[in-house]
Amino acid sequence: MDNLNTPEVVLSVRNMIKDFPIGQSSSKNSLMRAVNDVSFDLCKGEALAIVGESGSGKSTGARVLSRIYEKDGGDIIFKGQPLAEYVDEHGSLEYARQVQMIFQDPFGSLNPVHSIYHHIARPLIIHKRGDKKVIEKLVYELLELVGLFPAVETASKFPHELSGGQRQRVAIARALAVDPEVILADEPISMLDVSVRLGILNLMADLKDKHGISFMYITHDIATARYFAEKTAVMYVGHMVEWGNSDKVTQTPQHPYTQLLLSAVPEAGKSGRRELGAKKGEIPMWKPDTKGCPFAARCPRAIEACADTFPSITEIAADHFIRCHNI
Amino acid sequence: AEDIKQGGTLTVPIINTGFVENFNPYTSGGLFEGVLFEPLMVFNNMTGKVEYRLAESAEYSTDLKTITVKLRDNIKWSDGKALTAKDVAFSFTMTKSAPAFDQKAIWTSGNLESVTATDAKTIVFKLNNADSTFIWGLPKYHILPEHVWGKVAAKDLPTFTNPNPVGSGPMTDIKYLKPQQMQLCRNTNYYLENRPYIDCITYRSYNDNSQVQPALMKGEIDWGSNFIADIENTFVAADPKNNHFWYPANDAIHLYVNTKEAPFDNLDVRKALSMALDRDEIVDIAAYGYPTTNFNAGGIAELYTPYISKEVTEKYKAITQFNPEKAEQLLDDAGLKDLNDDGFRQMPNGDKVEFDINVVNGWTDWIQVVQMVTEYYEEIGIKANVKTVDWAVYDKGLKESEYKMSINWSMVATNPIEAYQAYFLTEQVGKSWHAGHGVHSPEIDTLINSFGLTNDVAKQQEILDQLQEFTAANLPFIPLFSNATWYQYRTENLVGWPSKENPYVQPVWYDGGKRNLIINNLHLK
Amino acid sequence: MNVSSLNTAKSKAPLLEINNLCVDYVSPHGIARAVNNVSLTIAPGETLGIAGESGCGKSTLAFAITRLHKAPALISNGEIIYNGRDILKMTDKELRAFRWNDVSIVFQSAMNSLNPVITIGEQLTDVIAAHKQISPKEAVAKAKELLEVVGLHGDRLKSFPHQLSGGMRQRVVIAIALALEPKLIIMDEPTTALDVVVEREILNELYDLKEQFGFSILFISHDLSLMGEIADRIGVMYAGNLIEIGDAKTVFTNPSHPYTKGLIASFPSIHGPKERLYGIPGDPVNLLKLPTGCNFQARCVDCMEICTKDDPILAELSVGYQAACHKL
Amino acid sequence: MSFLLRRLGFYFTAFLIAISFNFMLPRMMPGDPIDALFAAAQGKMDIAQMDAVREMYGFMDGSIFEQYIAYIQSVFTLDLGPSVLMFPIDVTTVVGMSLPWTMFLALGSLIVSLILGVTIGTYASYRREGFFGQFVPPLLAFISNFPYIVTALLLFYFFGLQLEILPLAYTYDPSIDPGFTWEFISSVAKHAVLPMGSMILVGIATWVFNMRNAMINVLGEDYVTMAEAKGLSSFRVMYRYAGRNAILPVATAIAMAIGFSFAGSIMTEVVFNYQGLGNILLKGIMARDYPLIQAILLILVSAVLTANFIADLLYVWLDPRISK
Amino acid sequence: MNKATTMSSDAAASAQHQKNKFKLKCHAIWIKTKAFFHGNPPAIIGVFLITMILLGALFAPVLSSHNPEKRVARPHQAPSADHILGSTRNGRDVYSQVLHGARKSLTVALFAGIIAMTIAIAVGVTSGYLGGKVDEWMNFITNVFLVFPQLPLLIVLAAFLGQVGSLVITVLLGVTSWPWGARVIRSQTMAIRNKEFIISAEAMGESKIRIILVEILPNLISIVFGGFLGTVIYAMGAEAGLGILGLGDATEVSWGSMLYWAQVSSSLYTGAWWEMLVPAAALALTGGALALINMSIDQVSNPKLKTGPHMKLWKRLNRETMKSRGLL
Ligand SMILES: Nc1ncnc2c1ncn2[C@@H]1O[C@H](COP(=O)(O)OP(=O)(O)OP(=O)(O)O)[C@@H](O)[C@H]1O
Ligand SMILES: Nc1ncnc2c1ncn2[C@@H]1O[C@H](COP(=O)(O)OP(=O)(O)OP(=O)(O)O)[C@@H](O)[C@H]1O
Ligand SMILES: [Mg+2]
Ligand SMILES: [Mg+2]
Repeated sequence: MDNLNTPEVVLSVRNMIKDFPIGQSSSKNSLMRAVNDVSFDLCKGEALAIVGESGSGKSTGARVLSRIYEKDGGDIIFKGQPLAEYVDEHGSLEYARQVQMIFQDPFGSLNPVHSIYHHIARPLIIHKRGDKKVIEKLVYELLELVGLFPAVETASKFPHELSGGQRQRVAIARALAVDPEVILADEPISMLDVSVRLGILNLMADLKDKHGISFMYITHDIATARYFAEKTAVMYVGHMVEWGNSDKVTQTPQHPYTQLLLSAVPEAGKSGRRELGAKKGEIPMWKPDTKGCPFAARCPRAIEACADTFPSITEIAADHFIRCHNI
Repeated sequence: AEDIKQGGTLTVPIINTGFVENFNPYTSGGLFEGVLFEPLMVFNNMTGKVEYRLAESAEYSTDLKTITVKLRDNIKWSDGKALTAKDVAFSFTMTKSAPAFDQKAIWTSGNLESVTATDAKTIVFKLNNADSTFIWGLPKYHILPEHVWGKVAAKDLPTFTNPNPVGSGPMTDIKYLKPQQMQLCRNTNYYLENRPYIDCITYRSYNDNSQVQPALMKGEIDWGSNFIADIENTFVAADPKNNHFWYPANDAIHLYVNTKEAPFDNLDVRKALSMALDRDEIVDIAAYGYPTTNFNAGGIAELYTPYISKEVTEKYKAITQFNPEKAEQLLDDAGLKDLNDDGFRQMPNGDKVEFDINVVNGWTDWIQVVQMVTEYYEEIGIKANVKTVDWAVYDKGLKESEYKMSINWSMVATNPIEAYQAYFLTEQVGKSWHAGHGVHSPEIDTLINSFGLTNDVAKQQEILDQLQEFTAANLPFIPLFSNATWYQYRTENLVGWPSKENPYVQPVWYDGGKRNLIINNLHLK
Repeated sequence: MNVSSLNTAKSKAPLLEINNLCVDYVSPHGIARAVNNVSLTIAPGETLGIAGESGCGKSTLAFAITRLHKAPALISNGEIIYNGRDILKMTDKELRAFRWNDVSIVFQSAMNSLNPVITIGEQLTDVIAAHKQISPKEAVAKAKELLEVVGLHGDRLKSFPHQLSGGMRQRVVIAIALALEPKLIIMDEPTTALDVVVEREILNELYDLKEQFGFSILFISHDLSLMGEIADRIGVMYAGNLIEIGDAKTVFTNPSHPYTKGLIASFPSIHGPKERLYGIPGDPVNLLKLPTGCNFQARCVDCMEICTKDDPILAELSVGYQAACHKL
Repeated sequence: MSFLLRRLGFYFTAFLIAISFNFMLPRMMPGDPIDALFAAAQGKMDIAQMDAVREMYGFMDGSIFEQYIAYIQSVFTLDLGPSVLMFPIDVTTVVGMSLPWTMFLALGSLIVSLILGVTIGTYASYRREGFFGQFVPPLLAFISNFPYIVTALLLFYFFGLQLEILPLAYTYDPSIDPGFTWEFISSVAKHAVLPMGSMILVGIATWVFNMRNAMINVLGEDYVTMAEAKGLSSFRVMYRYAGRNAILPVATAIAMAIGFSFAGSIMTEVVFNYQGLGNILLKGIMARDYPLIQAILLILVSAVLTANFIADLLYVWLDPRISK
Repeated sequence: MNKATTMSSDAAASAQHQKNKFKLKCHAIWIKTKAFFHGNPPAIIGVFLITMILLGALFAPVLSSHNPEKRVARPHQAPSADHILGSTRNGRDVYSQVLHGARKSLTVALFAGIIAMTIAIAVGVTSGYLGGKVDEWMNFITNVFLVFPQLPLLIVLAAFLGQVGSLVITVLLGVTSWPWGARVIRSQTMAIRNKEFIISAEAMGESKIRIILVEILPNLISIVFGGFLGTVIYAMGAEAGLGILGLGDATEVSWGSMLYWAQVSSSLYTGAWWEMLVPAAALALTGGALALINMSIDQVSNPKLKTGPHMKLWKRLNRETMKSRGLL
């Protein structure tokens, strides 16, 4: 972990596990493991992209980090202190302040009955950022920071009066309101118009670079992951299967799943049928006692061990890790 | 008369939920008394006569401790078996083992010692104490065939439904029974020749008065015993030639006053409250003018005309006359004055005088009456409110004298003494609806109890006169009017009805004896 | 009724020809023109892609072709000629016969276009039964065949939509679209809701089917890379206008209109050099508050005087290549 | 299956709660049947006799708990004791006599108004912009808000009393013997016209609105558009594709409506002297006939629960997404 | 004091600002109101009727010609100049009674609606938002109440409670009519609960009670209001029904008691139709008007119920285009 230019680690996750009960009964044997053995470090001013297909546990991971869900195992260390220590009212509020979340759906993440002002002022009020006047000023500053001009007018609007891109900017402004250290962005652009996506990505990039905010960027668009994030982790069925430096992961993918993912990405000019490097197979439901490699059933490179042994981590290059038996 | 035609059917409305196969006269809600079962005798309060039915005569011994009843000759049950004194004695003794059937509590009250059949025609009642009023209860007991009822175990009596009933009344043949209609036809063994003239009676089931009205208007029934709104314009007008009504006076309606509470403890206040009322207007407006206005403060009304003391009526006449000025003056004198100019009077100590008049929710004619009463009271500066309560509350209120004022009726019975028993006997307090007003005295108890000790009509009347005087002088309740006996009849098919012109009996359907007389008198036109 | 426009001249007779089509939405706040004066053609066997951001009128155009509009949409002008007949002038009966037989449509989200309470089988067979005199048995056999064509097992006929995954549902919808072997299939963002791997599977299927049946496709998407891969020609729409149309390669590699340029530049590539992209600044226009002149003026980097006054018209830049911009 | 089991558990518990409530109700309220009897006799009854009568009707004391156990037993053995109102006839018999008629009336009118309402509602949603869709639902809203009893009385007055074309009261002409004869059936039908008619008139609006709203929600769904695009006939689109889904929310409302329908039938039965449970219930209440009231409420609760259960089954059948 | 002077100019500015804001808000409300009524005849008729009825009730003492609780005429006088809607059997003025009766009936209905909706909101939102065991229990209770035959129960309760003044009826109706609303609100809350704005409020550290009251509740306004109107309509009918059955307090002047008296005085048979029909019509009008308002709220809050003034325009335009294509 210790590189030469050791950047400060803000958020460190070790072997995080999250289980969900299946069906209505909550007995032990009917759990599904949405996130299994996930570890990573998020450094100051850096972005970690999490990519993976739908249902691979990306959002769940982020939600555990933002304490919407309780983790079922592993350690989360925020600024050198385990998450478990941010417990009392003050502590948890403090954590809530420093780790903010931006949601996928700009339509769903703003309450339609409240004005934009309310949305941005609330966190300021909760975290006692000053009296009315101060807060008002802060709100307008924040709106301008995310590129919503004129701020006063925008503040008095209601969510339905804004376009998707504007709404997502509001969401970002709200996340920024209380000077967070970490922003967990859960597919922040997937619901946006193609023409405004880049604007949001660039805005986030500026925040990262200029304000030193760390991002966890969740997406299923591997191209934007590479564009925005320094590091990328590929998830499959709750597991990180390949991670490391974004360029390495996207340019020289080593894990068969990453390769499959990249080969499926549509590319202009490459017309015609393109065989996928994977067998057709059901995506498994991972249970606490499931054995083997999650990708085994679809893996073209599967060997015997894949069926019953969970692959361990291999560092195949500097800052490039995979979980695979058959490297 | 020879020209009377036999045949025809009488259709009457029954207010109930439907007919069921239960011919036990004690549990079938009075459906069959006087129809399937014949009483020994009927005390006709309209004529003051005793109409002997199964009995031929009934005599008290001189010590008033023995009653000897003789049956008619050759009377038979509807199944052809002879009806003997043994049956009668059985019928009375049976109610000893089935206390619920003991309608007048002859056994439970302990006065009846024995009932025995001394021969085939003679029944002897032996009493422990002299009681000349005892005999009035006898018609309440049904004469039942021992050969049927004797086989029923005592504990099963209450639930015995008496299938295939055997009776001695005019109509004993159940033609059919459907939930909403049933028909009984003539008893071929009836003891009177050619009687009844009519062949059958049809009972039709109705929910309430409001359904009897259209049925009467449409001519579906012959005899109504129900309140009919605006009868001239609805019922009579529908067929003036055949549709008639006659509303003779029935029980007296009073406003009961709780004399234990101020300011009602003041007799003058009670008098004033009585004088404030325009009874004619109340009867006219609130009750369509059907009831008979009661100007008699003696506690009994028109129904008992022969017993009413003219003297008492005359002496206390002023109390029942509409005289608001006098009423106000009486109140002023009693110290009830409007001290704070709110239009209503206060007690001398400044407490406000405001009271509720209890009336049962749903008894609309009375509600209207009470509404008018409050209006009259308002005119003399007394604040009274109509309080409609559930009857359970009303019932409890009257019995336990938890009221300030409550509208209530009086007993209807063979003799007015029974009404006075309910009004004044100290032992009735807490039990009877009529005794909660708070006016009682040992002397009056003795006076009332002395009634049964004599058989002398003149002496009895003397007692009644004294009771009337006592009532009028103390005014425990304010007389309003006599209820009407609701009675509508149609002469399209049948004639022979009691009427104003021929008032041979009080025309109530709900009395087995009275209706027995009427059924026996009806015939085809 | 005749082919009027010069710029639609083609070597082959077009399968579908749209002339000056205008579609309006009558809303409480005014009339929004969601498709404005659009003219284009689709040749037999051709895949025409329509790209553009959300709300630019792509779906509206697709709906117009099958005349599926309900209130408050209104096809206010133009003609849509299919095999010489104007669809807009068909009677209800003709329309019913025309639908699906000649043109079928795959809706934007397969999740919602299958009735959740009716079996896959019935939803497949009833379209066959509605258009063909065929016994129920044969219809079922045909339905099975169709499912197998799209790579699903015939047993799935008895399933209800919720028992299938998103990708499977999408295949079912495609199977239904193929049921009557139409000449043209309209695909409105058929893969947007799916992840890349499933999307790829569906695309592969589509390539095979196209080879097998030879239908034309009107492919709607906002994903230009996908479009560049699948389409023969691409049309780009902005605020109801067709602003650029031409063969896929040219549009993708050498776009003429600033909007198209910006759009293409909005997609970071996985393999290319990693540099900051600038995309298109600003927000999409509101159809109810269109400016005079070019609709794109507010976001255009090279906006000129004339752009604020005149509406640019679609001009032929080269054979079969048109764009609408004052700069060209 | 587990879904149904859970529901079954729910029904059973609900049933227990309901019957316990039934048990408590009379015991919390003032007055008892004998007082009522006494009041009804208007003084013709001797006070000394009241205790004997009370005993006769079987109102014995005992700890509340014992009474409760006895009551629960009686519920499950269906031996509910004699009615007070119709002593000594068993409550079961009394109820059995009227239950079929109430079911006929309540269910009959429910079914007819449901069918009419759904049809009208579907059409009204289809012709939402037209005259029908704009005027018929509001009109029905006004009609259904006319106090039910007044509607019934007016019908009664005009058709029964003034025009004399329909009978005034009863379930059938009492001079006819019940049986599978044309005479009897036609008499029943004739007697049902007014009571049912009035209930239908009042009840129909609910279904029109329910169906209309459900339809309008469904008509905007993609699968309806898809069905249209497939070139299916509009009949098939309306009834198979849209109606099939729109009926789902309506189906849950049906079970609820059973309770309301019964309530409606109380008034109808009173006005038209129809021989049903509602009529008896009202009389029973006046007479404080607890066994009868309890029995009727019991039936009612069971009926509503059964209806709900049937609705659940129906729902599972109608909506394949539920069955799990 | 000191502070005040320095702040005064600021305060003035902010007051000005506030004023403007207020003006803007008023304007916005006005626009919304106008939009609500425009081309929404049910709303216009409904609100007009209700306004009239409410005004009538409010100004009953001024408008009525007689004391409604006093005998002011002979029994059953036909409508005349002195008693414009006739008199009752008890000699009361029907017109004055209808006006005063509206007060009682509407108050009962209104408060029953408020009670029911308050319980419904409390149960529905809590149960829907908190979920888990709380939800299970609350849902169970709701369902039990829901399947309980309400009106018969109400009749039994009313009868047993003895004196049932309007207060008792209000409470009875209130506490028995909530389950339906609770269920609807619960399901809506569950839909909202998982919306991201709630999750983000939670993550932000908002208190539960604030989330319920400030974040969730305002989103439910239209259902709550719809449910409220529904309950009011129902309560009004039920009050009248209980009154007619004689289970209400016959001495209070309400529409229910008016009908009761009309019925016991056999006013239909005696030809005094006014005594019965006037309160009946009042009930029908009020209920109908509320139903209309409910219907029009539906139309506004449910975007799928596309109606409004623009639909008229659409209809006209559609007819024109259809005509021009020879389809009409
Ligand atoms: N609250 C929950 N209860 C039970 N299961 C859940 C819950 N949330 C998520 N899951 C399950 O956990 C798995 C991972 O879900 P998650 O939302 O994290 O995926 P994702 O990678 O974010 O997918 P997407 O790209 O669709 O957002 C899925 O199988 C999902 O069904
Ligand atoms: N029913 C409608 N009523 C009013 N306006 C509508 C309606 N449907 C669509 N519009 C408007 O018409 C325009 C074009 O919509 P359309 O659905 O064709 O866009 P699209 O290009 O398919 O977008 P997307 O990529 O989001 O599917 C949009 O601005 C939209 O707001
Ligand atoms: Mg996610
Ligand atoms: Mg679209």
